[in-house]
This record gives sequence, structure tokens and C-alpha cells, in this order.
Amino acid sequence: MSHRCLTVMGAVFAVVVLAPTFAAAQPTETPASLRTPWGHPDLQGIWNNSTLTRLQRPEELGDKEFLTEEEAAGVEQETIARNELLSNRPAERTTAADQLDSRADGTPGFYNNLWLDRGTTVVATRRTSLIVDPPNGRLPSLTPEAHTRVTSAEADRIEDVRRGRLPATSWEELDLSDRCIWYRGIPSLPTGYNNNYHIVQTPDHVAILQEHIHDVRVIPLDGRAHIAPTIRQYAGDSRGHWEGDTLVVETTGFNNRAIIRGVDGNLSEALHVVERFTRNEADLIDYEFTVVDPKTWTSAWQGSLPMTRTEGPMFEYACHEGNYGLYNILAGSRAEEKAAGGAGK
Amino acid sequence: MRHRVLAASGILAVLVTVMWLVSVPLVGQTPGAATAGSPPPPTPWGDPDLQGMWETRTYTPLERPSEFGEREFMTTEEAAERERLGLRRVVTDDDDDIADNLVEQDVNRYARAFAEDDGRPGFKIAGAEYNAFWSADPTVPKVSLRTSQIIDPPDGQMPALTRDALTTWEAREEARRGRSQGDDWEDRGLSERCISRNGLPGEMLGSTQNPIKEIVQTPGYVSIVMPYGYVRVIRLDEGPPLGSAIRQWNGDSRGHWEGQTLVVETRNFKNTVNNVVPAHGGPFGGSRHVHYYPGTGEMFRLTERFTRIDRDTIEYQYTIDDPDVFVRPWTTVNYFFLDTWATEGNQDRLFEYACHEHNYGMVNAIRGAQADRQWALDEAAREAGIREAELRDKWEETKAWEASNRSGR
Amino acid sequence: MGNWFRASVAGTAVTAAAVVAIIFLGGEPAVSQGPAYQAPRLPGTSNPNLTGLWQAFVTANWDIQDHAADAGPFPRLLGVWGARPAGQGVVEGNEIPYRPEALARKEENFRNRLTVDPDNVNTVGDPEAKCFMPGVPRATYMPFPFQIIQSTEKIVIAYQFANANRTIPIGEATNAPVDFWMGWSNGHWDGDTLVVDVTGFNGLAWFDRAGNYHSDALHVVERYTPMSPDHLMYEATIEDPTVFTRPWKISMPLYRRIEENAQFLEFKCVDLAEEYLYGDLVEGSSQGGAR
Amino acid sequence: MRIQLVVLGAGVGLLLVAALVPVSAHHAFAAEFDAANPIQLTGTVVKMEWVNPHSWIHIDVTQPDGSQERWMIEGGPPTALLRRGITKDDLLAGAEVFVEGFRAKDGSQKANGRDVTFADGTKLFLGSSGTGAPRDGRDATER
Repeated sequence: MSHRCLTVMGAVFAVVVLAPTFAAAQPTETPASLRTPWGHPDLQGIWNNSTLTRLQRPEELGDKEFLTEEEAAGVEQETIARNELLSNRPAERTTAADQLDSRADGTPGFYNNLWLDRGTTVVATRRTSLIVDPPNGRLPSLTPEAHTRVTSAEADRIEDVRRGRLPATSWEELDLSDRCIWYRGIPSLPTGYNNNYHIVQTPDHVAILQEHIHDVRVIPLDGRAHIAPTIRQYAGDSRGHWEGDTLVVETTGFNNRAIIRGVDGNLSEALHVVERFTRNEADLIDYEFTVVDPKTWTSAWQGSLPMTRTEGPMFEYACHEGNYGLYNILAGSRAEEKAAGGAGK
Repeated sequence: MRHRVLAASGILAVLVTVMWLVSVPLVGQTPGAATAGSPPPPTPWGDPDLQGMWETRTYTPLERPSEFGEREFMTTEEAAERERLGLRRVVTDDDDDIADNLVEQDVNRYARAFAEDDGRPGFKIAGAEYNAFWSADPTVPKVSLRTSQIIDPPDGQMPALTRDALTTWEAREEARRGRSQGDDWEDRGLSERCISRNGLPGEMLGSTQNPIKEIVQTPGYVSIVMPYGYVRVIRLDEGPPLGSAIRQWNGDSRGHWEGQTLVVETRNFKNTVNNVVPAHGGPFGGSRHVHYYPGTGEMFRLTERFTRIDRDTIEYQYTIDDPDVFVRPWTTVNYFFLDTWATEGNQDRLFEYACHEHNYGMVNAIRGAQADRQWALDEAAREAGIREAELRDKWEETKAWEASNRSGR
Repeated sequence: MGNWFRASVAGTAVTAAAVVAIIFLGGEPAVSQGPAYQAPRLPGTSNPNLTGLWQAFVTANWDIQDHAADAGPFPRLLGVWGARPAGQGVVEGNEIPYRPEALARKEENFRNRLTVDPDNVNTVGDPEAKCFMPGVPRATYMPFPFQIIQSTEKIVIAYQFANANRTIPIGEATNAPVDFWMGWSNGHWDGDTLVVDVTGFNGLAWFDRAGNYHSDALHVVERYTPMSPDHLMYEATIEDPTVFTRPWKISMPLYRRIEENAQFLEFKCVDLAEEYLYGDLVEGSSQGGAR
Repeated sequence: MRIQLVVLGAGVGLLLVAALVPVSAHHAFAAEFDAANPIQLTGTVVKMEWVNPHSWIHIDVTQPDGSQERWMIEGGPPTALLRRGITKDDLLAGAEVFVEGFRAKDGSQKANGRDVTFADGTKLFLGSSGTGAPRDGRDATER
């Protein structure tokens, strides 16, 4: 379709560096009822991207690319049943162990399960991972540089601090999310809760409010150049354009604290992400992404997951404003040190 | 000591080679009698034109010297006699104080240096710290035959202070007791701190060192470029009043035209009375190193009237209405003269005042007080003694006013 | 048909958006494409009347070049009160052509930006922190408004910060007798643009908190062009052969403060800076610190 | 009512008359300088800060051992000088000056400049403008 449209856009927009390999996967076009008055596909509303499907294919699944229908139904049913079970279980004391965040049966150790919202479905394709490329559904190999970065003694120590196994000597050792600075990263992958996004459009801008950290991505569609590479930001700098009925968003200019939630370790300033949003059904946005960071991975990787329409409203997220947790962590660390010192006497 | 003062003056005095007095009738009962020419036409937007560089020095004392009794004007002979006696001085100069007190005091102080070595030139310092070339302005102020700037009250004297103002003064003296001359920057005056030279309206009169103001107008505004590093921006539109919580060193000025006269009302002055340490310097006279000044109260309203009475002259009146400080309002009149030096094309603007940016003196003063703290304490006590005498006088004035006001009722 | 129609609509929308973007984003065209906007004249003259209370809304005072957000110098004391907002630079091409030796001085300035040395009061540290006059062009983009008062032969600019100001005679230029913080300004009109030629600097002012600086050889040519009733375009060409290898340019719009009660206020900051400047001198003295 | 003003010294052209009153410091002299510590310095001008209300002359003073000591000498406000047309070219770096004054109370290398003359005894800023210059009576040749 629409080579005319592409021609117009081609004149206006810079060429996207990354090959949009998903273009072929576009199933159908957006119906007229799902368009804005100015004719763009209407992505507006509140969307949730919770899913039971993990980013990477569990290693035990080997080459298995898809679940069967029965397997998928089984996973979903198991989740529902477990949620039911946990909500009916009487209160019990959690005993301190090496790891409080989850219990032996996989249930959360830190809160009651009912606080969480992990979703109850797997992705519609029944793929065994969100990652579609590499074909094994796993992240590509780390570069030697990144390998050093994530396996250094310092990285281990920081990991121990973040797990509570060592006292924190500074807030700076804690995770960006503990510090309420930056949670999801881009692309935005689902976690245990708050997987909500509010999208608003104008003819020349798309804004995406992430519930987590109340970050708003303001994405110009008017073809302007990226801001200068001298200015680095947590969310980088995004530019969007329409390719047919797909919103394509390209993001660069990340700072050196870039992360993607669900992916271990720190990424580099070279991170470059292309996201594709396609709404062909009233209740579904097909969200696809391509990630390149040559200082972290030896190749690019791609993934996809659905964003499903959900009822609003989305509530305020006031993480930093109520971050008693950081005081507790630091005060606890000081108490631990004091206790250790006292024991030594 | 007195002869030493005169000696110092003599050293600096310049022979006035030729001096002649020209009587200029400025405002006569006969229109058109003014020799300086009529005021210029209005600005293109129709406002009276006050623009230009104005020489704002005056020799007229703020309060009427007692020898003039009830007389508003002196004769030219009396003016010449004052000149001969060395009483004609630019009023806002620090030298006023020096002539009255500091010279004598400084000379006393320098006597220490003297005793050790009579050949040292220390005694010449007072009021003569620098070569005279620093103060040789190319023009000379004109002389008004007024006997005082104050025209109301009719006796030409500043009204008595209120009991509140005097009590505040006492409290500030108390708060200052035991402090030296330079324990802290706040022990120095506002002028030495480069915050305010004399405040308003005092700064509206020129000093030997900075005689000029420039007035620049545009529709809706009159601005006065001050020689002390700021511009008075005077709004002519009504506009909402400035909130009473916003207090400024120079207040908030709004102007309007009454015929040919620019009337400027200024409120929202900072209440400088409430400083813990008395801030010297102040609106009604010299930037004083020693004396107390009453500061201004919350209610202080300054009304200024600018009238161009001929081509070369602005009559400048101000009225102080500050019920927290003075028992009644009072009004002065002065004259600004078009600066001949500028109108002849020798100068096209005022020069920058960068007092604070180069205030090495503050560093020197604080370190100086530390170098000899006993001296600095003695000096502060000596100054306090001067102020205590002034305070006693002011109490007498206030009581006298209260007595006459009661009897008058 | 449906396909074609929709594509056409989308294409039109995109084109329209692009056109709108060009109209609203193109700052320069209004200047270079001639008198798109005719400002009201000052009565008695053929010049636009620039009188008003103006303010730049850029972050150039932190750094005239591109800069990401950053903590301030004393986050432990100040939280984010002292933080630096992210901002895009105002320098054309974002490059300041320092001579190599001069760049080192800029970096030293930045390191020492909050140093107070009583024996080098005005040569070490950012003048802004000390409440010193900001110089030109920095006075323009301080986060404070400034008042232009334009008369027929002179223009006065009163800056709120430190109550700095300058008088700009229009017409025949005169030479600076000595050097000043705010320099020596001479103005003339180039069509509807006020051009101010500024020399006579003492070389003590900085461009920003990042330590960008100049010498007493600085020569600034400023251009003020009305763009709408409430906007001026400000451009300044910077030339200083002892510090830079070539002239360079900054530009930004200036916005009129249109609040009904907008007015010039004092920011006489000397007494707000005294503890910073002299506090060390009275530290430990028996009576020091009356605050 | 009749307001009268007297013009003193007005006449054809400009007659320069120095103020009868001496110029005084914006700072209380004694807070800053030590009247018991008069000094005399001969030095070479390094730079002049023409600042209202206080000019500062920086000079290098050669010590007996040949080394250089940097001194800062406080002067008065330059306004009157500037008004008379004097510019920074009238006191350039390298000029030899003789200073009589008083040292700062803290003992640092700063002093007020009670008298600053060129080393040969001629007055600074004298005759450097066409309008005449003041005489302060100290120079026997002035009359």
C-alpha cells in the first residue's frame, strides 16, 4: 500500500538506520474507526503490557519456539489457580533467609501476592519468549567489554549490596529503581506491577506516560533532528514517524546509566532502540522493538509483545516522594555495621 | 587642633582666581523673565521633557543655620561671606561630617603617629586621603540663595523624631555595645558595603565625586540613571500596586503628570530600622560613617516633584511622610541644572559604578580590625559616644515638640 | 480505493504538520525573510519601540553550550535548588573556538567557580555568585528580567540582576575612556533592528557558570529585532582574538513579561553575597556573624 | 515668591575651579589603613583599575635584593577625571610612580595613595587634558 505516503514521508524524515525487519509482519491495516480525526492510527488510551511470557526463552525449553495451545492454556490456568490459592491462604510468618524477595514456591516473599499484577496470559503467538531474534529467544552474547562490566568484583559487590547481603555504603550503590530515578528503560518491558502506559497524540507529537516513575516520553513526529549528542538523558531522545499505519520511534542519546528492565547490568551510551507501535484491533497494540548496543551485545536483538487496552484511570506514582525505603536501607546498613563492629569487640 | 584642620584645608585649597556672582531670577512673577530660556517643547508623545544629564549638587544646607532666623533666602553678600568662611560645601559629601567631627577626631588619632616622628605626614590624611585631582570636576555647582533645603516646616528644621524611633535607636545602640568597628561586614556602613550610597531621596542630590543624574523618558516610563550603579525605573501607568510584602532598598516608584510637573510617589521601602546592627548611611544626608540615622518605617511614603522651570533647570521637591520616624511630614526644595559639560558634547552618559565588584576596602577593614582589635573597639566606643550625644539632643527635640504641641491644642 | 484514500489523508496530514512545524519552529526566517512583523514605532521616530520588560528563557546562564541536567555544586546542602537544568546551547554550531591555551583557563574557571579568594576578589570564581555585574551578553540571559527604556536619542537597559545597567546612545559612536564590567555601548538602527556595538570591557565577566570567559579585548555586536508584539530576537556576535580563533555567534528569543503586574524589581544582591564573600574573614572572631 | 540662584564661576568658556573641599574616601580611612604606618614607595605601574568609587593602582616595587613586590594603591573615584576626558591611555603599564600613603592595617601590601606622582615629581593627570587641571598647593611651581 501507500507508496505515495512513504514517498511523502521519505522526503520529510531522515532515513532510519536500523532495518525494519518487522515491516513484513504487519498483518492488516488499521480500520477507519481506529483513526484520529487527522487520519493517523489512534493509539490513544491506557494500555497494559503485563504478560506471563518471559523476555528470554527458559533454557529448559531448548529449541521449543512456541507453546501448543494446550500448554499455553495450562500455564494461564496454573497462574489463575495459584493467584486464587495465595489470596485464600492464611497469613503466615516469613522466615528470614538468604533471599526474601521470593519464596521456595516462587511466590513473593516481600508482599502478599495480591499487590502484584503480572498478568494471566501468555503472548498471543504463544512464543516461548518475548525475544524473536536471535531465533533461540535469548539475548545475544555479551561483548568482552560488557562481560567484564557485569562480572567484575565490583559488579558482584554491588549485586550483594542490592540483594541486602552487604551493607550499602552509599545510595549510589543502589539500583536506579530503588532510587526512584528510572525504572523501565526503553524498550519498556513488563514487570510485576504498574505495567501501564497512557498514550496521547496530536498531529505532530505522541506522548507516552509510563506509570512507573511517571516518566513522559514526548516524541516529536515533525521530522526535526535529534538534539545534539552532547546532551545525554536517561530516556535518551526519541523521534517518531509513521510508516504506513505503524508508529516508528527511534531513540538515541541515552546517558551512561541506561538500562532495560529485565536485562541485567548497565548498558552503554551507544544504546540505540527502534520501537514500532501498530494498532489493528480496538483492544490491542502490537509493540515491537529492535535493540542495538555494540558496547554490550555482539549483535542486535528484537522482540515483541502485546499492549492490551485497559480501563483507566492511571494513578499517580510518587516513588521518590515516599521513598522511606532508602532511609531504611541506609539506616539498616549503618545498624548492621555497628552490630558487626560491636560483635568484634 | 582647629588650626591643623585649617592647615590641612589650606594645603588643598585652590586659589579661586576669579569669582563673581551673577544673580539669576529663575521663577519670576513676570513670565518670560527667565534668562535661561523656556523649557523645551514636550516629547513627541506629549509628555513634558525632563531629559538630559543633570548636575545635582547643592550647597544649600538641609536645615537652616540659626543665624538666618526665619529668613528663607540670604543676600548675595551673606553668600559671599559663607564662601569666605569655608562654609559652602557640597552637602551630600562625606566631608560634611569630616569637617564637623572626623577631621578633629582623625587628627587626634594620628597624633599617635605624630608623637613618634614629627616628620611623618600622617596628620594630613583627614579628608585628604587622595590628591585633589580625583575631585576636580570640570563644572562648579550653582549657588542657591536659599538658607535651607527644608521649606516645610517653615522654620527650616527637620521635625523631631517620634518616641518609637528614639526607642529603636536606643535598642540598636544597646545591640551594638561591645562590637568593634569591623567584627563583621555589618559593622561597616551601607555605603562601605556598596549597598546604598545615601538611599532615597538623599542620593538624588549629587556629590563632588558623582554630581550627575541622567533622565531618559519613553511613553509610560521615566528612568533616572543614578551614579551609584542602578537605574530608577518609574512607571507612569497606574498598574496594580506592588504587594506590601515586597520591600526594596529604593522602594517602588510610580509617577504621573500634574501639568508640567512629574509627581513620583515611592512606597514599599525596606524597613531598615530593624537591622540588628545599626546600618549607617541613610536617606537624609551624608553617607555617614559615625552618625545614627533613623532609617525608614513601614509607612514611609516619599513624594517627589520634578518641574522643568526653564531650559536649564529642574526644581526638585521632595516630601518625607514617615509617621513611624518623624512627628510630621517635611518638604525640601533643590535645583538640578543641565550639565554644561555634557551639553557641550564632552560626555554622553554616566560612568559605571563598580563599588562592590572591587570592594577590596571591605577585606582591608575586616582584617584591619582583627589586626588591632583593641583599636577597633576603642573606635567603635568613640563613635558610640558621638551618637549618644546626638540621641540626647534628639530626645530634647522630641520632648520640646510634645510640650509645644500640647500647649498649642 | 480505501487504501489510496487513507494514504492520501495521512500524507496530507504529515505534510500539513511539516508546514506547521516550519512556520512555528523556524526562528530565523522571521528575521532573514524581511519585515514579516511591523512593530509599533516610538512616536517622533521611525524606529520600533523596544520599551518593555523582557526575559530570555534559556539555560545559557548555566552553560551557553549544550548541557545535560546535573547536580549543583553542593547537593548535600541544597538538594536540587542548585541543580543545573538540561538545556540546548545558544552558540551557533555549539562550538566555541577557543585557542588551545585559553581552553585550559575555561576549565580552571569551572573548577574554581565557587572559590572565594579575598586577595583575588574579582579574578577567581564566577562573578555571578558574588553578585558582580554580569557583563554583556550574559546580562541578557540571566534568569532575571530586564527593562528597556527607549527614548529618541538614548536607550537605557536596566537589568534586575545586581541592578546592572547600561546607557546606549544612538548615533555617533564614542570610545570607552576606560574599561568597565558592562562595557561601553554604542547603538544604531539597521532597519527595524537595534544594533549595539559593545567594547571597553575589563575582561572580568564570564559568559556562564561553566567558566566560559573572555578577555578585555572582547567586542560584542548585539542585534535586537522585533518578531511579534511580545518577542524580540536577540543575536550577538562575539569577537575576542586573544581568547578565540574566530568570531562566533549566539542567539535566542526574548519574551515580553506580559503579566498585568509585571514590573522591574530590585535584585540588589550585595548584602545577600556578603557572607559568601567575607564569611571566612570573620570565622572564629568573637563577634563575627551578626546574622 | 522669588527664587534666586547665584552662578559661581560662570563666564565665557569653562573656568575650572577645584573644589574647596578635599575629596574623601568612600570608606572610613582609619578602618582600612594605619595612620601610624606611613610609607613611601617607588614602583612601576602594572595595571590601573579605573573603578568608581575607588581606583586601584597596582605597582611593582623593587626590593633591595632586586626582587619585585606587588602593591595595590587605593585612589579616589575616577569620575571627575573621566569627565575631564582623561582615559586609560594616560596611565599606562610601565610608568614609574612615587606613592606616599599609609599601609593597610592588616599589614598586607596595600596602601592608600595620599599622593601619587610620577617619579620625576610631576603630577599624575596634570595637563593631560585640554581643560586644565587642579592644583593642590603642594607643588611650589603652581601659582
